[in-house]
Amino acid sequence: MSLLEISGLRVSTATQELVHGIDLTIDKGEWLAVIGESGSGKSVSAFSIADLLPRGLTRTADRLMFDGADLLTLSKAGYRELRGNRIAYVFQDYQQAFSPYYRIGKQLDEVLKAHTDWKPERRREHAAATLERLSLPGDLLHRYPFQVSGGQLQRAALAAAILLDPALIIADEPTTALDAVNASLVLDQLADIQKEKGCSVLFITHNLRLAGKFADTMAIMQDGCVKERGTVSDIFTAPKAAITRNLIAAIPPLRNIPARLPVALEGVA
Amino acid sequence: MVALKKLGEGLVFLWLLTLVAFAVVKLAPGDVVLSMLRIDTVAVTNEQIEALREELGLNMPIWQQYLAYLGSLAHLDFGTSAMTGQPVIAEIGKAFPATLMLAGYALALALILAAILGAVGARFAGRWPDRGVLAFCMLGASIPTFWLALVMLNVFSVRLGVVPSMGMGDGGMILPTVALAFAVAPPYIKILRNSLIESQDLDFVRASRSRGLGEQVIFFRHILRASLIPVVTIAGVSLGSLLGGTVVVEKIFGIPGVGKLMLEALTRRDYAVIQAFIILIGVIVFLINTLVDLSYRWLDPAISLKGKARA
Amino acid sequence: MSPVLEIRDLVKTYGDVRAVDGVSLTVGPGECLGIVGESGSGKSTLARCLLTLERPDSGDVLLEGRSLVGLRGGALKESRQRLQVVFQNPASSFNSKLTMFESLMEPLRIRGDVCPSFVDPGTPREVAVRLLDLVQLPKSVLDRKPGELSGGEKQRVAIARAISVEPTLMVFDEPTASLDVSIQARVLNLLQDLKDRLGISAVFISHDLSAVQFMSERSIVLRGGRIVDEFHRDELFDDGRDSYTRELIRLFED
Amino acid sequence: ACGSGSSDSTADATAADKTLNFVTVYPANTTDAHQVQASFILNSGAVETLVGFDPDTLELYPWLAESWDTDDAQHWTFHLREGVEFHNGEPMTAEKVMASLQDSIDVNPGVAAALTIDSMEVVDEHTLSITTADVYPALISNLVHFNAVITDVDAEGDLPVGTGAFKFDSFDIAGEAVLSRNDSYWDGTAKLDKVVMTANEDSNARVMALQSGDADIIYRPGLESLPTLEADESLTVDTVSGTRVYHLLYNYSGANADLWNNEEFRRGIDALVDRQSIVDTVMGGQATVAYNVFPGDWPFSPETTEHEFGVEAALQHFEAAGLDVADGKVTRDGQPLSLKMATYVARAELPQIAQIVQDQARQVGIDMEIYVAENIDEYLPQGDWDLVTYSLLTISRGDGAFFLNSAFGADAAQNHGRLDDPTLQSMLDAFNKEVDVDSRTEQTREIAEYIDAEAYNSYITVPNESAAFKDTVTGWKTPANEFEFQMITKDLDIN
Amino acid sequence: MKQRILIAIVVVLLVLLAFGPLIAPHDPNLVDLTARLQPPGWEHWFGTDQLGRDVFSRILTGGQTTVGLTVLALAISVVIGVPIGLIAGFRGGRLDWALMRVVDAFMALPEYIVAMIIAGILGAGFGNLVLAIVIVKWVGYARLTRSVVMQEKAKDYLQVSTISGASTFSILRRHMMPHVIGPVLALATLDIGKVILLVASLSYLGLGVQPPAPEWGSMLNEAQTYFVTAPYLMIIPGCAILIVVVAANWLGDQLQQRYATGGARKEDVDVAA
Ligand SMILES: Nc1ncnc2c1ncn2[C@@H]1O[C@H](COP(=O)(O)OP(=O)(O)OP(=O)(O)O)[C@@H](O)[C@H]1O
Ligand SMILES: Nc1ncnc2c1ncn2[C@@H]1O[C@H](COP(=O)(O)OP(=O)(O)OP(=O)(O)O)[C@@H](O)[C@H]1O
Ligand SMILES: [Mg+2]
Ligand SMILES: [Mg+2]
Repeated sequence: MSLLEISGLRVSTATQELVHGIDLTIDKGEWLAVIGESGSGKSVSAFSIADLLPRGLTRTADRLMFDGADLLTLSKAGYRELRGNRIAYVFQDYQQAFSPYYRIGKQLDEVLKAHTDWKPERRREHAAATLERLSLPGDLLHRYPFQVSGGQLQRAALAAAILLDPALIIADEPTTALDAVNASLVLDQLADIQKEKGCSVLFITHNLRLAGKFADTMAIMQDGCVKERGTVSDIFTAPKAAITRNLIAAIPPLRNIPARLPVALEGVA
Repeated sequence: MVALKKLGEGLVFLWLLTLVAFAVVKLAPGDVVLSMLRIDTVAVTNEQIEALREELGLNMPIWQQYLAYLGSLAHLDFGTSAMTGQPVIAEIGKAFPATLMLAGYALALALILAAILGAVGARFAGRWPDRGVLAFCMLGASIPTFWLALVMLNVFSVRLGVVPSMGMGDGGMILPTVALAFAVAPPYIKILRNSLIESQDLDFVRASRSRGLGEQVIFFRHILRASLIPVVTIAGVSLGSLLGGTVVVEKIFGIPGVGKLMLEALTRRDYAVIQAFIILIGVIVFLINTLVDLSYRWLDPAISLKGKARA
Repeated sequence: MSPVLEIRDLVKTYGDVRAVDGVSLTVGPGECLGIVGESGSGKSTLARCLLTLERPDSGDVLLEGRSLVGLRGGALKESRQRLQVVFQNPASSFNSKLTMFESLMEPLRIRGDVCPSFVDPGTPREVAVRLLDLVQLPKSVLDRKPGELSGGEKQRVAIARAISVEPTLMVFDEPTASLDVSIQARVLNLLQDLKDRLGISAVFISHDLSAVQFMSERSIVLRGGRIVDEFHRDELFDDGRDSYTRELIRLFED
Repeated sequence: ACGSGSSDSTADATAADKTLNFVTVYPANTTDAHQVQASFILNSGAVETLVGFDPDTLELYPWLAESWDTDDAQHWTFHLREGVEFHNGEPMTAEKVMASLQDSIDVNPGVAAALTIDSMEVVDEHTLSITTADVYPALISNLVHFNAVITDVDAEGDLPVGTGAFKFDSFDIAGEAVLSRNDSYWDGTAKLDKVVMTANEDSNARVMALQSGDADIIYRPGLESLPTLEADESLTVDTVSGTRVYHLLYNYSGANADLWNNEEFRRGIDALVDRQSIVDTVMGGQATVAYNVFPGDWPFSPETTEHEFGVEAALQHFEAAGLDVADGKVTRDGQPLSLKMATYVARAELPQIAQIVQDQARQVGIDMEIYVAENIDEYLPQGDWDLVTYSLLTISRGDGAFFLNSAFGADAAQNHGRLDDPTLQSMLDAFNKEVDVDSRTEQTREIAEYIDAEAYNSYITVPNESAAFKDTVTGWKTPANEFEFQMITKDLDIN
Repeated sequence: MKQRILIAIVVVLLVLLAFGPLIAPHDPNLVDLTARLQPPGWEHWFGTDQLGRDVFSRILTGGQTTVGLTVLALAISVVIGVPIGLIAGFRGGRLDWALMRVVDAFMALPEYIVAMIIAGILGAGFGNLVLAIVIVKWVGYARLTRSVVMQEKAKDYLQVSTISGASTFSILRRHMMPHVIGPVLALATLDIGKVILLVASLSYLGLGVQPPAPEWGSMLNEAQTYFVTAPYLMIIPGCAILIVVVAANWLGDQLQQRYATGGARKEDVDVAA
């Protein structure tokens, strides 16, 4: 049964269409990786799901259903209720994941306060427990964002996302700002949670290696269109679209190192 | 550690200030002697002028004068006003409340204006209310304060007679306050407006929105907080135009403040007063800047804690 | 053969942080040494020390047997000119107000050189075009400002700029970290080509084990400012690797 | 219920309380009457001097001193008025007067220089003997100085404790001074109950205060506002001729000393001064034309001889001075003349007068560069100027001594042109030793005539002094200058 | 469209400033005592002043003094401030610390007050006025330049240049100057307005340019006495100042928007101003 159903989604500015009617579905418990080069429209598509498009961008769609509810007709309050509670986001820039002026604990608390009527005591316990689940030290709650290392902060952002056990986590390039070592750590943890909670993940990246490692299914985007869609194993073994083949070839291997990496289209960078 | 460094910087600054105060006066032509001898009503000879100069120590070598000056400053002795024979401290102390009141009222009014107009500008960014706000800022930044004050005086006091022209009680402060606030407010309005607009697109504001926080929480806790930092920054800087403005406004409206005292001291070459004035202003500015610094620390914890975080 | 670069017991601290904590290594002629490590492990600090951009607290850096530490004035300038570097962030590697031509030709201009030996001589503009050729860029790039080029293109100009003066030693500090995988592949290929063709000695820094593995025969692993492991390309999967290296391998294995 | 002056019923008192609001020009900068820079305290009517100065006759009269005598103008005996009390009830004794004068001398170098007192001695309760450093007939006149007022220096508190018809209730130098009637005044009691006195240097502000009803009397309304005020039915503008003369000083020791030492040249410049125009325009008609040091009909005023005015007359003088005159332009060695004229803004009309003179000079080909000095008395001693518009009280405290000594003494501070004429100096020396009042008057006139004959300065105009007040005010007398008179007097009343 | 109108206004103003004395219908210094204080009319568009001089002509010629003085003072400030900022920002360390303390000391005293004290003590006059302005203004340029340099210094291309053997001087000239020029120009344009206001204020306090030279500030000062009877004497120079300052501020805003993003942080320009 599908959790999120998108069909014919278009995003445009006043002058130009950025996303040209894409279709995507995510089943409950599915981890979908959306791959594509920079500027292919991954982020704006993801933002349009929970009505978070920046000013000046508008979305239209034939169908936009989340867990049986029609998002196209949902009220502002409905969206507010949805965000952070049922659909959670993790963005790329960990530095900006939290307001620099308040301690992390305070900001997690704000989220809980917005969506529950729990007592402060319970909220505090829950926040601490969530951090622990991500193997983050408990004193993180009392620190300001800039007092925390990059990997930890990105995991704290993940904590903010999973606080209320959302049905869908949208992770928009959550690791590009991290080094390879920390990136893997964060994704490992996201994978653990997904397994444990059975939530769905919409994972946006342009790193095919990571997608292959963590996702069940993949969609490859280029120029505002989905070029290919399938299970991870299908795509790695039998890529159909040229863009897919290029991306796969570009990953340097650890063994049997070639003299050159295969690059499909010379002269374009 | 930080406090110690601040203290050190403060002392260096204070010393520089004494140097400036002393130098300004020594570089100046003329001295207080003519005024002390009342030459516009008493016939005196150049011989008498020289004698008084000698007596006042004005003919000592410059460095001796500076040391003597530093020495008396160390005892918090700012000297005696040659005009009145009163301790300078007392003179300034008497004039200070009026200036403080004027500056305080004007600043308060400017901040209220800034809060309202800044919010309006940001809320309607790009549309006509915003343009109106920007035009107001442009106008406010371009009108000579004293000119505005005189025009207002003419219109409201002389022609309409709705407010008194001078004096401090009974609404006498209305025109001076408004004139001064008009000059001081524009940078606040503009900065607040701009940073409100900019903050709305900050990533962490977006992140908060994605977590389903209410718009009010986002505005008051996250956007406003970020916008206050530049406002506080210019608070330190606009102090200058505020104090400068008070001098002019005090003169026009006959408000017996520090500015008026300084103007009088300037014409009478009452250098002890001018020196004390320089040091007073310097210290005020230093205090305000320290306050601004502290409020940064409160507004942006990163500033106070970053050092610690790294160490 | 004597090493091109030798670092002995290098220590650099910032306040309480020991960013580089007693590192010794050598780079032979024509060799490309890989350095892997996570963020904050001291890779860039090490690079800046050997580039003479930072004065180490102790230890020595020898370029072709001559110490770089403590050089000043003309001697420093002369030694520096035998080093070149390509940084991680292509956006900040160029002065946004200058054209690519001006930026590209700056090192040559300062040296007063007419032309590197590996391209045909000509006017500065012709030389610039030939250098761009080497990194597979069209000459139209020359008159543009950095803002009008993509990250990958800028990075390739940066590489052309670095090799133009035929340095004795090149330092690549995460040259592909901010690029897309497909562009990264292109840049890595290019570096590999140039290195082979010109026989330059190099230090290649990255947090991406697979990129280091691709570029370098021999690599070291840095952690907390110390070398925790050192291996030849073929020895990566050998037993007895340091536990941290094994952790890295796990992250990069498919 | 309202019989005699005393009113015990408070309700009655408030109803009958006569309060007058007076706005003068310069505020006091201290409450110390011996140090204050402006004459605010003297003007307030709270204090008095030993010798008074009559605004009508410009003659000295006995005030707190009933009489004085001296044989040699060096040893003086002052007989003090009896039955005078300070505001705090202390009797005014020779002891107190001596202490007061001593304080003035100690804290105020100007008073010390003006009085040149060598020693003082109490002879009896009401007799004080004073010895001056030298023969000094000008002592009497200088006792009128506003810093030489007699106060009780032993009195507590900051308020000046004098002997006047009013006493200070409160005195905020920055704000207002509130005075109330001194019921035990020696010269009868005042008509007003209360006076609120403030100062404002901005003439617009003063005028506005009067127009808005905040003030009952204002001193020195701005010239340009006089027509408006005069047109107002409910207001009176009172104008008297002042004792200040605007004039041109020449630099006898500067770069162009040769020109200025040439009498014909001076006469030429003098002929370029369009006095009548200046009076009509710059002075707004509120002034009289002056040709000599002491214009008017004071005892020592010389006979007025009008000076010729006009380009023609000027050119004749220039030619006589040995300069080349052709086509209505004057040149020296083929070069046009160029002079530097200093002026200053403290008296707003002076720069305008300078501009008018400049404009006239241009017509004869003389280029005058105007320099506006911030502090003219500091600028002039530097010597880098040719002529300057200047202003001084010439008839000060009933005597020409101040002006003549100040402006023509060889070493005098305000002899800015460093004029050194032995004839004039010996006349001045003789005058300074002359004790006899009539002879002094005679000599003053002679000196003035001599200065006029030599055209040493060019006297231009005597500005009027004026005050404006509501019609309800009576007993106001506009003083000829602000330095030498009480303005609030016992005769002042408001209905 | 609106942009174009504003540009046209600026151009007209510049033309009026440049050729004002030529356009002026009367001799601005010609005293005509028979035509004093005439209100604006056909013969004298802006009326005449207390000495019967033509106000229109004085406004036209006066602009050159006012704006010329301002531009001269700012040019000197730039020439002093920019090199100091360059060196302080680039060298860093103790030199920077010392220079910045000096700058702090200058900044600590509000510019209005410092200018008043200097002009008040030295006396009125063109030279002293320029000096007073330079003393309060150079600091802003030093600060701004320094902040631009500090920001650029963090970028890798400087390290590349250093390694390539570029001298400090050539780095400052070739790499830093292009970044500095824009923001400095923007600040200077904004300062034109501020300095004109400062000059006017000083003139109001009697510390301005000397008569009879027509200068807007001193015209205001002279007009003060006639404020009630001949308000146009005050209104007209006031409006002239207002228009020029608005134009300069607008131009400065434009330049600043253009350069602030590329160069210094926006607040820096605002703050330094
Ligand atoms: N607010 C906006 N206004 C106008 N155009 C926009 C806006 N946001 C994004 N775009 C444009 O829309 C296109 C898609 O942008 P998007 O951010 O979705 O790309 P992306 O696939 O997420 O790329 P990246 O990997 O760089 O994040 C781009 O061409 C971008 O320039
Ligand atoms: N200028 C500096 N001042 C203070 N500390 C510094 C400075 N430069 C680096 N450090 C510290 O030194 C350590 C090593 O930093 P370095 O930049 O060399 O790491 P790196 O391995 O290059 O990391 P990355 O992969 O993030 O570039 C870090 O802890 C860093 O915080
Ligand atoms: Mg994106
Ligand atoms: Mg690094």
